[in-house]
Amino acid sequence: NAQKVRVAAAANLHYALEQIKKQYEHEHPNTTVEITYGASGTLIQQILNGAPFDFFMAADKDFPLKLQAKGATTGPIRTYAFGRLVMWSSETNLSKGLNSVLLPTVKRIAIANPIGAPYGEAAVAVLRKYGLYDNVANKIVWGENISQTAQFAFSGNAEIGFIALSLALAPQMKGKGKYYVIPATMSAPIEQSCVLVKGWERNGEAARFMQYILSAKCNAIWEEYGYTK
Amino acid sequence: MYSEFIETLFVTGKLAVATTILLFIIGLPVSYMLAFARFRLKILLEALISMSMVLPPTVMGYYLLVAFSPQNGFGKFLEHYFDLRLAFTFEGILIASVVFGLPFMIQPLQNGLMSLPESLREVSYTLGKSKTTTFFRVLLPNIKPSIITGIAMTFAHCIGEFGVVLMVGGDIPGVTRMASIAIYDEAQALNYTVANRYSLILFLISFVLLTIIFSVNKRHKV
Amino acid sequence: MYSEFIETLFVTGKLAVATTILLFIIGLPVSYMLAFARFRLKILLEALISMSMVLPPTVMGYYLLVAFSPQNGFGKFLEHYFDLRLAFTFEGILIASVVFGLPFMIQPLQNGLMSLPESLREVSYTLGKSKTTTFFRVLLPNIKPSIITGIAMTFAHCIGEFGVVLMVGGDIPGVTRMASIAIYDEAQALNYTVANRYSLILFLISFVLLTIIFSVNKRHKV
Amino acid sequence: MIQIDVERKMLTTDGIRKLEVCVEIPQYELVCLFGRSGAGKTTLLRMVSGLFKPDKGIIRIGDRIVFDSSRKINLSPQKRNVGYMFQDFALFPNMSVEENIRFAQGEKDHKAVENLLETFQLIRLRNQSTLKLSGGQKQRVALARAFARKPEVMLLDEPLSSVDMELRLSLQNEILASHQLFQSTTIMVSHDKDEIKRLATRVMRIGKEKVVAFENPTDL
Amino acid sequence: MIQIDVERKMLTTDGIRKLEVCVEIPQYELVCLFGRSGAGKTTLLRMVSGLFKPDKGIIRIGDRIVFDSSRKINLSPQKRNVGYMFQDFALFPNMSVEENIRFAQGEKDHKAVENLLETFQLIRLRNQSTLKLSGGQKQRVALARAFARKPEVMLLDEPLSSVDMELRLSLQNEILASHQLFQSTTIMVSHDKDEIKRLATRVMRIGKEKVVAFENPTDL
Ligand SMILES: Nc1ncnc2c1ncn2[C@@H]1O[C@H](COP(=O)(O)OP(=O)(O)OP(=O)(O)O)[C@@H](O)[C@H]1O
Ligand SMILES: Nc1ncnc2c1ncn2[C@@H]1O[C@H](COP(=O)(O)OP(=O)(O)OP(=O)(O)O)[C@@H](O)[C@H]1O
Ligand SMILES: [Mg+2]
Ligand SMILES: [Mg+2]
Repeated sequence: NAQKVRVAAAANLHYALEQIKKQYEHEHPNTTVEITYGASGTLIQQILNGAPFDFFMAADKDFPLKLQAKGATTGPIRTYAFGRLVMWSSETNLSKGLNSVLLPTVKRIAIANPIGAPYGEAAVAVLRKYGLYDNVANKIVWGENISQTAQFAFSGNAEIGFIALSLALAPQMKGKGKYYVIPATMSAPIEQSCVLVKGWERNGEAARFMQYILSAKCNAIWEEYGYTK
Repeated sequence: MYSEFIETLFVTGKLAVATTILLFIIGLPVSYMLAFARFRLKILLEALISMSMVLPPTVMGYYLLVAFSPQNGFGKFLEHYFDLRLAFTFEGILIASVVFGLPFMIQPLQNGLMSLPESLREVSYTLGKSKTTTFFRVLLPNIKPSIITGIAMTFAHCIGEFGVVLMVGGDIPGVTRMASIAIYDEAQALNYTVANRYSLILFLISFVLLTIIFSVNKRHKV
Repeated sequence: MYSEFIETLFVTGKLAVATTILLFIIGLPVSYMLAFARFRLKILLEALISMSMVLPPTVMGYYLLVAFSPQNGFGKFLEHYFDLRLAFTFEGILIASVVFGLPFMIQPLQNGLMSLPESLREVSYTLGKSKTTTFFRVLLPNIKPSIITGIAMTFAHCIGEFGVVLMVGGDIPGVTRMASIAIYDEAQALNYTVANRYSLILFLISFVLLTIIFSVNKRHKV
Repeated sequence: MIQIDVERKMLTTDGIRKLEVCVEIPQYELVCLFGRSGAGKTTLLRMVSGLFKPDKGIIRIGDRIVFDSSRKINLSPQKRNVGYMFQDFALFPNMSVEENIRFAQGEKDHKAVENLLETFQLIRLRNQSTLKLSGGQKQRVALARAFARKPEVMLLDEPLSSVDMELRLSLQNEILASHQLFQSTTIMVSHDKDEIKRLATRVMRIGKEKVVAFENPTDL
Repeated sequence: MIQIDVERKMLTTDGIRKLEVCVEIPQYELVCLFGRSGAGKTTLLRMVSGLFKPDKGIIRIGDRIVFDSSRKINLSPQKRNVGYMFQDFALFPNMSVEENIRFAQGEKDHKAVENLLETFQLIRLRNQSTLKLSGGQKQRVALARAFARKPEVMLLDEPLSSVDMELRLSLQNEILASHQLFQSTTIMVSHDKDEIKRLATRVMRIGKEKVVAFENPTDL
């Protein structure tokens, strides 16, 4: 008999997760995985108001924690992958690393809004840490989320964008520009966590899918799309 | 991939048609009242109807979601007495889109009714016709351009509506996922080739439908 | 915290007022043409004006962003000849919000003009008055309810507009950050106390402004 | 019988003044109403039909009180069984000539519609939009529509002002004939002495002196 | 001089027929136009004023050709220097009585406005909205407005149909006086034989036979 897993996932997991879904459904022919992508903030608001999701995959660790604090989860919060922060540009030479933000040709720098977007928070932190933030503060434009930040840079309106490595590797971005991965020593990888939503028990398949996500079977896919384990 | 998008088009069409019909039915008495009845606070009511445009759609959607939640008064009432949950159902987004489409239907209708010469109503009354008969046989047929505007605006707005429906509907494929949400998702994933193709399809279909709606106006113009 | 929000209110007000004024100026000739000129493809143009409502705002915003980009034709031209970049500037969101506000202004104006008796124009012409004089002194003063509707809808829509402005504006505090974006941010971060308070402020201010706009209608009603 | 005993303020060329009306019209009479432009003829018809509310007074149609300010009675126009032809016609622009007439009928009567179209020389124009009629044609449609209602009381506001002499005479006969056929008590506004003499069984005049005088038609 | 030699199709009570007009009106004449309801009187005035386009023909006002189908000339109403009082008045609802008259003036002339208000007995109503006037009052405003323009050609479509006898006589004198003062060539539609006899220097008649006859006013 057919089973269904309903997943609420952060928008930037799109590529990797579609791949995993395909692989999982192939291995479990009786199960369909239904994934709703959205901003983590939107997704939790929905979960807290009874949205029919079994499993929540966030782009950071904060949102699952918030969900847990409200008592809407069961079981532990698990980290499924680490994301890396990169600088991306279509034309600017990024060979100077982080200091590229000071180049005179750079008129606009796109960063995700630190309220709610972990990559934005990380970008601001690293710029502050190396004393660059105040120099470039008036060049920053804020994206609603990491996708929009990428769109700012991708459309060429911002010379540099701080985005996730996973986006820099997305088929659309690939080859359209260059990226510089901020070393783990400068900016710690971003922990991306998931958690089962209360009420999933009605649908035992969800726990199995979570185990699958965390298992080694997915490692190759995660890495292909720019995540580390 | 495509078949999924076709599915969203069906849901979108269903929502847009249902919303437009419901709003037309609701809009008739409300616009009549706003056009002809005299009561204090009428202006406030008029302003209130437009207020749904003022706040960000997702935030409005959130408020609606809270109202629908079985943990709160209204939602509890529905769950208890009707075993009904509105959030994340087609009925839920239908209600949301009706509420947020109000100004698009009511404003044009009210406007049309107000600009009719008073003597049309008066003469119909002296011919012994009730207010209802007068409304349907005399007033409405004479504000056809306003009706068309109301229907076109409501319909177009409903197709493009996005924030409220996304929040209240939860983007469930085949149930509450709209074409506009699917396009948004693809754009968010930077899948521009797909997003553009979807946009084009939605654009063309809407364009044809709106052209048909507007051409009704033209054909019947006096 | 609050002072920042007050700042967004100023930017919002500036944008809404500027958009409404510009759209009124643009809307006059366009609605006149749509109401009275006869040309093929008029219906298509009418439908086209409403099309900005059909696609998701952020997607429309993205298309505008691509058009503004210094890497593409139009944006390159602006950058090269005028050293002008529209993305992430107030001018940019003003253009965006004018483009996406078109149907809200033009539809009511066109409607109002079309429902005027033809003899008003005719008699003015026989009195030797030009089309322009006739338009400003005879036609416009007689469609006051439609003008009010157009202004109120445009204004309200602009305050709540969100997706397009967020995309084109880049959410820069004091320049392109709107009140609706600030509220959205707080809601996304689950800061509901703050989001509710901001919503209330925006709601109340808008409500007062819209009530004033509508009461002009009432006072001048014949 | 129509009993009218009302007053209402109006703005006239002599400033604001009170229109005072105190008359009794026996049943089946055809009363011609005349008076200066702006004297209050239309105002009077509107009060009888229920479209204007008198400031105070009483109006009785037959044995029904349709308006009484002291008892706060004010029947709606629908309940007064009054046919009223407006001075400015007020035709329904969405309906053809025939539909305008048909709409006025209480119960459908195909034969009566045909007769009216015939009488008022509108046969060929039956499907024409009322927006595309000449002034006199509009006036005839308005008149035919008022007759289609077959009311107890008929109020006609300058029904023949825009038609040529020949047609005017024939329509005068028509009004007389209909009046005799339906036996409605009729008040008709007219400025034409000959017309008044031909049609009126009584004459009513709204003078500057704010009173209403009854005169014998032949005395005019 | 006005030379009219045009034709235009219209729907009448006798079905679709062609209105053929071929007349020449010498300067400064006051021509009264009459004919059955729906004969085409208003249509003719609208063609002269430029609001209707004839199917073919030529219209000349003074020494200017204002319409010529063969040469594709069709001057706009603004360029024809014609004053036209509409049968249904078409007052501007957004303007008061005085503003309606003032709007019609080419150059502002305060004195002339006062005179017109006086002549047409509108002094007390000067600030009244035109929506709140009686039928006859509206007609007077429309007439005063047409005079305010002081045109070369004056077209009056039943200008006195809704006023009482006394006022009608005094306004007839006024039309005569204005005609002599401004020396505009005037075409006036009227159904009233006495009026035509009093005012007309010539008479024009649109008959069923589709031709236009000139008759001596006294022959009527
Ligand atoms: N809708 C209205 N609101 C206010 N005042 C009005 C309105 N209609 C008419 N009046 C005023 O009331 C007075 C009486 O008007 P009424 O229409 O009854 O005159 P009347 O006798 O029918 O004149 P006429 O022969 O010109 O039609 C007029 O002086 C006019 O200025
Ligand atoms: N706007 C219009 N469109 C089409 N046909 C019209 C229009 N106005 C009038 N007609 C038709 O043209 C014919 C001539 O109308 P016109 O108004 O010229 O008559 P008229 O001589 O002025 O009559 P009246 O004395 O009744 O005003 C009428 O039979 C009428 O049916
Ligand atoms: Mg009257
Ligand atoms: Mg006529």
